[in-house]
Amino acid sequence: MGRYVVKRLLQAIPVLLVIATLTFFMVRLAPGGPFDEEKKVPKEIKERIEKHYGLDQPLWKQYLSYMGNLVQGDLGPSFKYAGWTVAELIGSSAPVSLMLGLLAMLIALSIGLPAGLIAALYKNSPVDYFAMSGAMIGICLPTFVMGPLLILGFSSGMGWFAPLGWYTWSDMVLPSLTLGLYYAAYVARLTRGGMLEVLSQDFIRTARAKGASERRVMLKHALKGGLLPVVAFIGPAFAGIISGSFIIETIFFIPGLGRFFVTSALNRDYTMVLGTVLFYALLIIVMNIIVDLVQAWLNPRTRLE
Amino acid sequence: MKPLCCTLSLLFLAACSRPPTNVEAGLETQVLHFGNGAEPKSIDPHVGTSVGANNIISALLEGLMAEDPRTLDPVPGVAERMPEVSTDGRVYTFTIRKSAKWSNGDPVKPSDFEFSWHRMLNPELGARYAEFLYDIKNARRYNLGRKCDGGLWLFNTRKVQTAAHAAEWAKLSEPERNATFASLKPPEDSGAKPTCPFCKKNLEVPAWDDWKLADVGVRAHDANRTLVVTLENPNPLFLEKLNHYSYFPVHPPTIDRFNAHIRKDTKWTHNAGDYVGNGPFMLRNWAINARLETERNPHYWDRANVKLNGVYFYPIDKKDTEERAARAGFLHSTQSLPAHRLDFLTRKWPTHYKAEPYLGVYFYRFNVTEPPMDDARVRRAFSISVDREQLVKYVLRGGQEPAYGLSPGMGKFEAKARYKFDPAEAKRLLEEYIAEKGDAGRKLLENVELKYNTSEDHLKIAEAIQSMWKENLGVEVALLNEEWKVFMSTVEELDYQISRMGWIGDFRDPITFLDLWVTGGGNNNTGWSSAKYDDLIARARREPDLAKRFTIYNQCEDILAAEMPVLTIYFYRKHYLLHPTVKGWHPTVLDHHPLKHVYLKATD
Amino acid sequence: MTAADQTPGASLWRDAWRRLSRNRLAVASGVAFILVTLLCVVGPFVTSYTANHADLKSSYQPPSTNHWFGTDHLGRDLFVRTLSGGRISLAVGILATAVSLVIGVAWGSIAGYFGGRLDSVMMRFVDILYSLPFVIMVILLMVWFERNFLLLFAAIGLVEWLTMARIVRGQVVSLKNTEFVEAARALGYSRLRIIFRHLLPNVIGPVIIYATLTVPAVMLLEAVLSFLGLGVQAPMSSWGLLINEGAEKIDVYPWLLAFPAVFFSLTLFSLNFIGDGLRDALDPKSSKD
Amino acid sequence: MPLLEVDNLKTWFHTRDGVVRAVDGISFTLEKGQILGIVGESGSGKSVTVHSLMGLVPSPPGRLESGTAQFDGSDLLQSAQRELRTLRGKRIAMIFQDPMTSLNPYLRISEQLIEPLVIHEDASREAAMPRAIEMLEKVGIHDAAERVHSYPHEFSGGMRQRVMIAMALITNPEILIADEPTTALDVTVQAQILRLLKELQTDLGVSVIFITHDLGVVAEIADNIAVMFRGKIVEQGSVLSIFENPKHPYTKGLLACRPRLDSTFTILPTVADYLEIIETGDGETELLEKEPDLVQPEPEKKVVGENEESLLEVRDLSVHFPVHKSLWRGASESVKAVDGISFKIYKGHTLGLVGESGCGKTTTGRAILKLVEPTAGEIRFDRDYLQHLPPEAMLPYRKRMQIIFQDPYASLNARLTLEQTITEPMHVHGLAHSHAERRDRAVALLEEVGLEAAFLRRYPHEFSGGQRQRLCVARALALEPEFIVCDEAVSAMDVSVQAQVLNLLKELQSRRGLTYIFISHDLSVVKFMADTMAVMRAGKIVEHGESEAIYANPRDEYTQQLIEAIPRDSVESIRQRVG
Repeated sequence: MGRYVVKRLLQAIPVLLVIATLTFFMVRLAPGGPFDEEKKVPKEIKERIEKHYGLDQPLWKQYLSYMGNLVQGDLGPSFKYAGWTVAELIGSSAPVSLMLGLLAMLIALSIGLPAGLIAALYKNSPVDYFAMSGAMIGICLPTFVMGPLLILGFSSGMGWFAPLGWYTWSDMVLPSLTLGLYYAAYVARLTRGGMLEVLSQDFIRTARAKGASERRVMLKHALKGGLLPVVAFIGPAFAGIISGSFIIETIFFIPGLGRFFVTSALNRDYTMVLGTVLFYALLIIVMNIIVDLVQAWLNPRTRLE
Repeated sequence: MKPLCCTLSLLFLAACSRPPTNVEAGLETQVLHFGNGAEPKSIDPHVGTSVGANNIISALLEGLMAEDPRTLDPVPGVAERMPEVSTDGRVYTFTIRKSAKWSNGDPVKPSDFEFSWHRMLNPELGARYAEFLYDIKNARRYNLGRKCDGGLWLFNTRKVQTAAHAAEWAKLSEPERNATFASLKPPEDSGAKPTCPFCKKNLEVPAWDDWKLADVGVRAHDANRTLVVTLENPNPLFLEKLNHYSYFPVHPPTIDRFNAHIRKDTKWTHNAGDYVGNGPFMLRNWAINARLETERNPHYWDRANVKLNGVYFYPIDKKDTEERAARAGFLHSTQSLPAHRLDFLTRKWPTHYKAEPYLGVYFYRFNVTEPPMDDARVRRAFSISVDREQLVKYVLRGGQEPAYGLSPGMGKFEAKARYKFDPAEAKRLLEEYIAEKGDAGRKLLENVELKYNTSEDHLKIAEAIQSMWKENLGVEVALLNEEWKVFMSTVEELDYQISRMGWIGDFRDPITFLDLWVTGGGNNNTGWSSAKYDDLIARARREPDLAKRFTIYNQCEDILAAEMPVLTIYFYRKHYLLHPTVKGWHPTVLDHHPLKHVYLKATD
Repeated sequence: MTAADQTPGASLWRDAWRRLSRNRLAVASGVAFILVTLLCVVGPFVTSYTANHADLKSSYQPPSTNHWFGTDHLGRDLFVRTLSGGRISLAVGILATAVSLVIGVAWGSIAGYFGGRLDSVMMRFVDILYSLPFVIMVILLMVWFERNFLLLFAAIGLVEWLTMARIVRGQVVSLKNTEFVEAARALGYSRLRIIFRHLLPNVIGPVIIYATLTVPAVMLLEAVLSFLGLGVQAPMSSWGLLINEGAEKIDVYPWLLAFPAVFFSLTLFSLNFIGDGLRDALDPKSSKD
Repeated sequence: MPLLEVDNLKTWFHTRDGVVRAVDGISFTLEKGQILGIVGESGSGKSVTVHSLMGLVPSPPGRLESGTAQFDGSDLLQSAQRELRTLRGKRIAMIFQDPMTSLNPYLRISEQLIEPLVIHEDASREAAMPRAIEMLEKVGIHDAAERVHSYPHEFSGGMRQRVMIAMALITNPEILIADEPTTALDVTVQAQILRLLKELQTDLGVSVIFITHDLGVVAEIADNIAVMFRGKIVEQGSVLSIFENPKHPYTKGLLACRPRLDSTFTILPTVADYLEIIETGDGETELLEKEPDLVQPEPEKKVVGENEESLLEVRDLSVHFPVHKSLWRGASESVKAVDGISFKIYKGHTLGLVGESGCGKTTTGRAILKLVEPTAGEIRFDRDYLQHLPPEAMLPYRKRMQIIFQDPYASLNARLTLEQTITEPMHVHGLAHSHAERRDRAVALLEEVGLEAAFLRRYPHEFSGGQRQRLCVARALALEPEFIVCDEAVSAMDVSVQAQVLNLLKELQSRRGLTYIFISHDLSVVKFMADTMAVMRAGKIVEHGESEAIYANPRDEYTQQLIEAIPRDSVESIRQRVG
């Protein structure tokens, strides 16, 4: 199994290099450079700043030097945050986003899974419609509406939580709830679909013929197969949370990674853009490998060649 | 079903054990929680550029002069007493306090200031705010100059001060001198070094120690703790400038240890132990994008009068989030407020809501090189057809003052209104223009574009003015929003007809507003130039007498009012929330609130 | 078989329509969606106010008899702005989905049918596109299409087609070695004719289902872009923009958020349920019960 | 006292398109220690009957209208789900048709095996395991101890069916219901399973209800038989009486239309020759007896002229599929589906390709038509060599060679009308000038295969399996081919429909002079159709020659084994067995 993971990671390297190359040149297409600021400075000074970061070199030379460092794992300095390297910034913010992602995914599963199971058990009954439309709320309210609503309700309203920050345990509740509700909807729909798919298989009929109760049929026989689509969704979704939680981070002032995905682009912080993109790409690849492993464990038929 | 119940119970538990808010705790801990706006790029005084950086640096370091918390007038800081000034107002002699100490116990010596100002001016560091030090003699030449064996070529002012080549230089005529300078600049992509036209040697950027003893007008005499500063021109407001953090000292041994003389990306400012400062507070911890904590500096000379135990700076860039935090008692003060909440806050939170005059002006630039804006009548028509009173009353709703001139009132200089809202006159001017230009003119007026950078506030103002132009001039101006960096490059390349701009003064000296429009000025970007205006600005810089300076400033304002390269709209007003328990915090036009005077006391 | 008559056969589409029309929830959603669309198209003509007419004196007015949905910060009538905003949001959603449909189906079917190395190269390209920085792409698109926002959202469609391509490819691969495709090859059909005659008609089902789910996804994306200030530009408005402006002023001027949010959520609700209904109707397996 | 007595059982399905009377009032009894065979074609309601007894009919559409099922003093049909559950898997066990999908792919065999013990006897895993292993050995799986922990997909079809049987009998139930247990298996494996079931039945004394559509299987195993047709039992009795003198016309038709090794029919009789079905009023049907006039034309002896050229000759044909094909290393090892076979077919003849699943017969058929790239060997069709032709060059041969597939549901594009399906190939080859002319040809083809012209505008899903296969034949004939590969063309059909299609194929051969390769795993069907025959095993031809000669005395040991495995359904063999 270890060999399989190593093989998949090796396969990922060319993909990462291509992504790095594409992004490297794409970022430079956007007008405006990392050091343009509202207060203009004499040309010579700006030239010196760019010289310091090697931006005065011809583009292909910059590309070669960047790739040279990248291969040795050096993501270069951040242009915007003087003195900080890209690795440090990602290193300090990634754990926060991972925690947020984990909590959100925990909430999504603990709401989505039961809702999906119940909806599948009582198919096309009022319970089914109630569970599904309830889950739908998560999808229809964008996060930047759900966030302020939850703050209005639980923070300024009931005063239970601080409206922002990421310093104490109670600060983590509202942001992960906002994110969690959105993903709970998808988990619920996928669980329902997955379970119905498995329940229509022949071996369910065999299980019933053996005298198994409905509960046993659902949990012992149907659950394992039914969860396959959910597992397939959780992997990439988790990576999506890490990189996509810019909105949550601005509304709740959380020092996460999502912020860098957007601000690095707006600041034309080339190395930061590349750093975040490569981090995201690596995360997606790792998550896909994990998903494949879990699916192989769940479904013995899929061999890991 | 089990996972669902345990999540809910977890939520409930976390909720009811709510700790006291920062403001409630502040009364005992005497720790101020300060909303500081966007995360500063750096807190190295010679590198940082944003307002956020200024707030932090002013807490960690202190310049020769400090400012009175109420009137912002200069008062002695690290200097023991007010400096002796020479009769011609060009030489200032400061004496450093014996008790002034760095946060690691080292005494503050005059040579620290000399070291710091040299670092600031060093061309290799490329500090953005080096121009603030150009008041000092030869500072500008040193900062922008290049040198060859024969002497120094000064790029920007097309002059050369060099003994060796003076003779050849004198022989050249004006066009020849310009050609020489043109040849000095290497072709863009060649990367080759410029060569001296006379001795054909490569022109080098003066290295760090080449110029230490050069003729930059600052001399330190550690023995008797004095610092002699010689100015380029006498400047009555120079003492006020000394309170800008570009003049603050850095701790030379730390700079040596981190080899940060000419490098901006060193780490000396990141950790508590390394950041050695001489201000009332010292760095305790910096979690980027989360919180910068400072604590009382035990070695500060005036530590007795410092009441706060620490200040926590929060880099919250979204205004709504910051405002919510203040109302929830998470922050003592915010950096700004979202415009749409001003009404609500004036009604519901009067004790917290602050709206104070702020040294800034909001204006639109005209691109005078492109018709129809090349015609002064059209510019004037566009300007006087904007009803600034209604805009301020209904759109901004923040008590801002309409701007009928460029510089806001500051210190002893008061702004005089030079034009007023006159839609009839505006219509007449436009008709006169169309009559003269005929169909071409009308066609030009049909596709006028106003470009601004993405923000809800700029959009609101632009939409309001757009509808005023439609009503008063019958001209439908298109609004085009551009992402920040794209906007800056379009403005720089004059790829616009009208574009938005705001400018906040760094000193209470109208020159910071007026010198923007000199020919070829870095921030001019209107294509407008007037020799008379340039000459006035140059004379103002050299004028020692304050009153005479102000008359020159008014003449400049008159030229601007006549030619109208810019459409001034309103003077800024600082809106923010301040918790009533914050004492010793006074409204100032530069929004400076020296934190050493601030303290927290329950309102009885 | 009963005596055969000349009437045309009950095609799968008619069966699907019959099954769909029995699904009460899907029908209700369909009606709601059409109602909202009609209201957006017709609505603005009903009142005298125009979307961009600013009346500074009456800014931030609550819903009243003359302003049914109240006014915004410039005193513009929110009823008209919500409906004209709706037009843009719907247009954006449908346009981007159309673009993603065309490219996704073409890309997926070619990759799926030809298989082998071509297939793995094409799908590897899709994987790479998935992880490119989306914000940078939007900025570039905004710079290149700065004038016309419709082109901008057609370009957004260029990003949305990735999942569609994957779905179509999966379907085509599974259909490729069914017997009726082999029969077609035996009958001498050319590859293109096989793709368009046999493969695509049988892939339409899942494609439609996914399309109905892409429209709301793109509308949500437009709203997020407005949050970043990169989406629809003034003076045009869209639900995303209106919700954005309203979201922060909930406690002060709640109606600014309420009306656009209701329309937005209603549309997303109905589209998602239509999508579900179509899935049950078109997917032969699930119609067995 | 019979073990199980079912009286007037009615189970109807209330679907959106009206009421389907799946089981319409049937009564039968099951004696202790007896095997009751329930025979009927698909849609006759045999499965629904046993599902109703076990309470497995999905309730929203299906509903028990009436009837009682006395078992050990209590009526199964009225007992609540909870009571029924204590019976299911404990006293009444069940095994199903398709071994591939009836076992849970996600759980190990061991867990599924011990489940009945865990549910009904509350046994712990450790206690139940030895009994599971013992049961596995009993059903003939050697080295059961190791294999018990593997997953279903690691077992062959036959092995899995054995596991199903072990799972059902582990709680030694009183009744075992077997719903078409051998239908999906190869004939040799089917024989082993039947023998196993027989032994276990006598050994454990369990009574069995055996459901199948194959009369041969029933003849081999059942004591009594009940024949079902459209939800009713048309005839019931001991196996000998039913086979010796069937009374009901449907039973007679059913017995007659099955091709058997010893039958000498040139045109198979069909159920329609014995039975006339009249639709009366509200869905009721009237069954009338018809006197079959089985006129049998002389079987014309096909003879090969001295120097007659063979239409198709294949020499050393092999097709290898690479396994673990990866980007860098190329194919490492490959599966040899077809491994060097040669044969000839003369114009107007039929070559039978026989063999069990996986022997390469289907791949051979596909390779000849270049639907699969042959790896080596020659294919000569009427003097032209096809093996190296690029796809475009195959176009003219596409007109002359056609194929008919096994699954009528998958071989027709559901989105096209019949007209489009049949006329488009003509359009591709430019056979007719105008659409009208193509339409007329289509009408003629439909009538030729026994379908009405009015069906042109209809869609495939509106037709039965038999009708769809006729459509496939019509489509194949659209290009007026000379040679058709019939790949298991009738395997998916009921016996009565099978007979009609076989007769149609034979009729078309004599009328149009077609040449067939008839691929099948059913030796009796091949005997009826083929002039010459080739038996294939693991990609090679083990025996080849005149079909009569091969059936008379098969030389190859594997062919003997195949023929031996065909269920004996002659009256003598039954009398011998039942005695």
